[in-house]
Amino acid sequence: MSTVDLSVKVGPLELANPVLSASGTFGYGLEFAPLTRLERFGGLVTKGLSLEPLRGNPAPRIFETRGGMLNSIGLQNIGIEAFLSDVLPGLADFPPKVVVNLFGYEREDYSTLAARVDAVEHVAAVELNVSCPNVKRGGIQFGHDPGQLEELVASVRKATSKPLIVKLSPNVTSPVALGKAARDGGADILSAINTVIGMAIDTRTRRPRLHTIKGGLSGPAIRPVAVRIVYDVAREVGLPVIGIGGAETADDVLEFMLAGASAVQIGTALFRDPMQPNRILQDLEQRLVSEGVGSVRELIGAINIE
Amino acid sequence: MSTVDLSVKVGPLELANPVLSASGTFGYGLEFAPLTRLERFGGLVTKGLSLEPLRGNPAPRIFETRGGMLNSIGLQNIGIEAFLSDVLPGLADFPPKVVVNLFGYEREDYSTLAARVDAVEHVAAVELNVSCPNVKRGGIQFGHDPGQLEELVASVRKATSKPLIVKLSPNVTSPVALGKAARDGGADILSAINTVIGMAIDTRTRRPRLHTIKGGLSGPAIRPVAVRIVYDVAREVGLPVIGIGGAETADDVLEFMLAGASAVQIGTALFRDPMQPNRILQDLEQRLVSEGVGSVRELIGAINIE
Amino acid sequence: METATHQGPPTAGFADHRAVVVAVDHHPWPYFTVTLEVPFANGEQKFANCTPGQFVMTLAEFGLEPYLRRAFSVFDIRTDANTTQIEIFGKVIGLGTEGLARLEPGKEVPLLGPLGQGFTRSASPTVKPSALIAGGIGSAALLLWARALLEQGEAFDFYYGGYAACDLALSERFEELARASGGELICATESGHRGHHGYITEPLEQALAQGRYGALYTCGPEGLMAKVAALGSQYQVPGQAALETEMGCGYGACLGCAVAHQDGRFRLCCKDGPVFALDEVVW
Amino acid sequence: METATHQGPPTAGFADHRAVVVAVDHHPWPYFTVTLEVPFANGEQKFANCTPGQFVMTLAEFGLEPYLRRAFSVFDIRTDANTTQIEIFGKVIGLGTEGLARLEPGKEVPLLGPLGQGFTRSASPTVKPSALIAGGIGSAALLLWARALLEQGEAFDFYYGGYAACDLALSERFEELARASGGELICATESGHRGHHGYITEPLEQALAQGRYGALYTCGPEGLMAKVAALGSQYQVPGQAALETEMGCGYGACLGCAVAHQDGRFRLCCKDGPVFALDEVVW
Ligand SMILES: Cc1cc2nc3c(=O)[nH]c(=O)nc-3n(C[C@H](O)[C@H](O)[C@H](O)COP(=O)(O)OP(=O)(O)OC[C@H]3O[C@@H](n4cnc5c(N)ncnc54)[C@H](O)[C@@H]3O)c2cc1C
Ligand SMILES: Cc1cc2nc3c(=O)[nH]c(=O)nc-3n(C[C@H](O)[C@H](O)[C@H](O)COP(=O)(O)OP(=O)(O)OC[C@H]3O[C@@H](n4cnc5c(N)ncnc54)[C@H](O)[C@@H]3O)c2cc1C
Ligand SMILES: Cc1cc2nc3c(=O)[nH]c(=O)nc-3n(C[C@H](O)[C@H](O)[C@H](O)COP(=O)(O)O)c2cc1C
Ligand SMILES: Cc1cc2nc3c(=O)[nH]c(=O)nc-3n(C[C@H](O)[C@H](O)[C@H](O)COP(=O)(O)O)c2cc1C
Ligand code: FES
Ligand code: FES
Repeated sequence: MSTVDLSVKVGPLELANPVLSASGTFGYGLEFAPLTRLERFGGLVTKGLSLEPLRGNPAPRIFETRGGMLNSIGLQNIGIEAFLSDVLPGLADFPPKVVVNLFGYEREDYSTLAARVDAVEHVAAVELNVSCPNVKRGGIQFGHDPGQLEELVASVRKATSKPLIVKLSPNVTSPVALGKAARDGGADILSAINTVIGMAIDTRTRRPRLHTIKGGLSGPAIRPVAVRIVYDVAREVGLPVIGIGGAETADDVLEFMLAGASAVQIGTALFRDPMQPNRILQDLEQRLVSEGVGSVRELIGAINIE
Repeated sequence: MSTVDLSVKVGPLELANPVLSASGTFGYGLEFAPLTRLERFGGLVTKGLSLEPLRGNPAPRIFETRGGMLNSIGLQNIGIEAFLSDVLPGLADFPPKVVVNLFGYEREDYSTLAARVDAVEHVAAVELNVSCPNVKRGGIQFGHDPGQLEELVASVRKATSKPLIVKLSPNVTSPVALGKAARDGGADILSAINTVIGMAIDTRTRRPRLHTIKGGLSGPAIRPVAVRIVYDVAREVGLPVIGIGGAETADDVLEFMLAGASAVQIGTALFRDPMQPNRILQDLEQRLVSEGVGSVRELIGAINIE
Repeated sequence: METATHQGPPTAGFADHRAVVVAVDHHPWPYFTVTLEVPFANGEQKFANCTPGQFVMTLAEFGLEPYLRRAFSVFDIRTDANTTQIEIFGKVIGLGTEGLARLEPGKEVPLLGPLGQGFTRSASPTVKPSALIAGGIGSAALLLWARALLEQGEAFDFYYGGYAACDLALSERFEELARASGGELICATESGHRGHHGYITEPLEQALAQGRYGALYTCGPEGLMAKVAALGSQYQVPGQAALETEMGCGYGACLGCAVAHQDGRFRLCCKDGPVFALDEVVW
Repeated sequence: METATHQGPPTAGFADHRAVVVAVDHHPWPYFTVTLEVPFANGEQKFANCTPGQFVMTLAEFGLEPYLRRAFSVFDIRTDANTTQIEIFGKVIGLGTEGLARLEPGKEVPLLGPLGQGFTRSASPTVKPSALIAGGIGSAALLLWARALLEQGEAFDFYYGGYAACDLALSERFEELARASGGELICATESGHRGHHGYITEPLEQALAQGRYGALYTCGPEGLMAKVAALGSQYQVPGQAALETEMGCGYGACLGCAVAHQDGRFRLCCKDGPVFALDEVVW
């Protein structure tokens, strides 16, 4: 048995350990059951869910770049009702906390979605995707304008008493300003970052690599950007932060936590190796033991900048 | 002899080919003379120059990340006078056009610098660095605020009749808005992008990897971000664009050009291999021959998005 | 309202293995085969339920690039007392295939599979033979299916097209199976160095015009498969194609591998495919 | 007004070579040596002007990571009729050194050098011997200098410190040179498994207290070199240290390798160093 305490409290959200899956990179969770020890995760964040099912963007939807990938899935999803009736009961058998990632076109979509899950027992928290670069309308406008974001969060706040996470975009001049807006609207937790807008072209065909031309860059390539934003937001906003962006090892999880994150989501790294979170947890434990750190909570924001 | 025409006209700036060195990655140019066939370059962009010499930031100043590197050189440079008297005469022996990259703390610094080089024969163009993330004051504020940028560019425009390039920051919500401000101020050309603000932490020592904590991310990791910004700016601003960010092969140069760039600067890739620009030019020529493209100019903005 | 297509049961019985390279064979460049060995675990044969047309995700872990695993058809499969050998047939294109081609016996690689839905008999058995149509490396998806047809006593011709003669790598293996089934190998190269001078769909069309085939099974470049689909619809012969899309994960987690279907919906290439009916897909 | 320090003449005579690996020797892990061969070009010996303490930038090009070349001291150098052999001595730390340790004879690597400013005699010749102080892999910078001192008829003791006995890899080569010069090898390990139990600067300090040395030359972890510098200033013995910093380019183009000096200015480790006088550097 481990002598290290990996449990964290992320605002009102209590997790057995700080490692979660990132939205859109883990399906609805059950896809992974044959591949990984699901029960070890601190939490699972679902693929973005909308009121109605969405078919997503035409192919090609992904393209690998140096140290990362571009995607423009376009929020294909089964819709909130199918999720609640067909998927969530299966997830309820597993210990990890289930965070539902919600997406809408209008402000009311978000509050309707949040209200819908408010009374659902196995939903541990709500994460608002206000920063997806891959859909034509909705979503992103909220994530890029502090005034609109505050209003949006305030209306969702009224609709649910679940722990409320707002996911920040890196594609803005001041992520801190957006974080403050989310806080003022009533968010409990910030998560950062969503993908960075990018693009690639096939020079032989002269066509964009993605059908939508632009898409979201994820993976280790963006980790320095994510760590910077987590650092700024954690210091300046005053809400607990979940770090996301290119994390693939225990060392990366520690890096995000030292920068100020209370927990970390693993995304693209799951594609390279679905067992990665299990390995991360094992290495994390060993690392803390060897450094004589009793609780992973001691590391949150513990960067030494003297 | 090549049957392919590599020459490009970037607004008022005429270059023998579209490959330039990026500011800060090529010293003052002469450092490379023993290593690479300098004379092959379309142009050289100098290290950022200020009115007075600058000592730069304490070490550590660089750190390698996945597919790229963070730097916080802090604009160490010999100052404009030493450059003009000690370096430029040596560069004048080489065919590539010399672009001076200028940096200041106040608006007047920029216009004084621009006025100083206005009558200097071997300066082919001026590039304004308004987006360096690595100095505490100055520079960056101009690059993040359209109003300030327009005023700055207008005052520089009055000080020089040299082709005027404004280098855009990727760390803003709308690079296009900044590009338009630069255009309205009188810029002839936009270059994009400067480095993306990032950060990394040594989890053993818990100290930031850079003395300045945050620094600028460059290299192939950021190429998708750079291509996206070049694409947007080239389509929406109406000025010629020089692409910068992670370019390392002829294919990458073509990618930037298809996205709308009239020329491309090579930065971090020079560190991995100083002969890279020579190879790029060779491959570029071969590629155009094999595709039956007579002039590289045909490729500018030739992305096929139907 | 649209139903989710990626919500069905995951591909049954796949797992992530550590496989050991037992052989790397270099055919005329850029073609190669790699044989990977997966030990039985608890007496259980790991690819026992693998069907023709299924694939694996793998990666030579020399460094950190490429970042994502690549998909490869299970080209051949052999089982002995306590190991399963999976052979993949590759063509060097970029970093992923370059890495695999540089593997040496003894190295370990991750091997996720078997994944996806393979070929199934398109039509109720008829007296007519089938045509298998491979474009270059697309042949990798068809060997097991050719063998399965042979074992079921069904005759087939094997159409093998490519740009040059070297693109018809491993043609003997296909010729042997086709002959044994009572059919033959038909080749075409655009360069004219082997077989018909032109596209492989040209001799196919002649045979279809004569009403020779009861079913078409194809894998290759998209243009080739689209042409086969068009011919199938023109001559009213059903068939299937093994598709390739960019894949992020291979098991339904990323939703990156959408394939547009005639019903207006997307299917996932990795879970609902890679084999689809020719007339289902929007070509 | 401050003068630019990185504006002096570039390191003379360096170039970017394609070198061929002729040997990779594995010493107790994590130590290894790689011997690289650079053919003469136009009858010109390529590292003829290489001085002790200079370095090269190299990279095993297995893939795209790491992206930047790594700096390595020229550990040893041998010349025959038409080739120069450069030996580097490495310790596996991360991707860069892992790659080099995995090289095999016959592979090519880029080799930029010789770079930087090497050791020079610190003091006017005295009757006193010198002390060379190496911390672990820091010894890589000192072999050529030890040989140069020997050739100039100057005696020296070689202090070799590390955590464990394995960190004193290749100590025979240093012992031989020290003995030949009339000096000796002094070892220390923190684990106590070889030589003095503790820091190597402890026996050094005892000898300095007895006034034994006329000059100190060191390379190793920063803490070790700082201690040597402090002892040098305490006992008024001049000396030099070969520094390590993160390096982007190795030849003055990136300005990434700043070393703070006592005069308030920065010097470039790659061009003005890596060898600096002990009392110049801000430790
Ligand atoms: C279900 C499935 C089964 C597959 N089976 C096989 C197989 O059995 N054998 C095999 O060799 N490959 C197979 N592939 C393709 C394989 O997964 C890789 O995409 C392909 O080998 C290229 O990978 P790479 O890393 O070498 O090249 P990359 O670095 O990914 O690509 C390099 C360049 O080639 C282009 N490119 C990518 N893929 C292809 C392609 N398929 N054809 C032409 N150009 C391409 C890219 O646009 C890029 O410009 C299969 C793919 C799928 C989805
Ligand atoms: C002038 C000069 C000469 C050098 N000579 C030699 C030599 O002869 N032999 C040799 O083995 N190395 C030498 N080095 C160091 C070498 O350049 C590399 O930095 C080092 O080998 C680590 O590279 P890596 O890619 O293996 O590890 P990286 O992936 O770069 O580093 C992995 C981890 O180790 C840490 N790290 C980086 N460098 C060091 C270090 N030097 N010591 C401890 N931890 C480190 C990093 O912070 C990182 O966390 C020299 C450096 C300089 C500047
Ligand atoms: C294929 C893919 C699909 C994604 N879908 C969603 C989504 O539905 N909702 C969301 O908030 N973020 C989505 N993301 C963003 C990730 O949750 C994460 O913020 C981002 O990928 C950065 O983390 P990573 O580098 O670890 O992948 C998606 C990312 C990828 C790669
Ligand atoms: C070490 C280093 C120093 C740089 N110094 C400058 C500078 O002085 N002025 C400037 O405008 N940009 C500077 N840059 C930014 C580059 O010119 C370029 O915009 C950026 O690195 C992206 O291109 P790359 O990925 O090809 O390196 C510097 C970049 C690096 C890596
Ligand atoms: S490849 Fe990821 S869902 Fe199909
Ligand atoms: S490493 Fe010294 S300037 Fe680049």
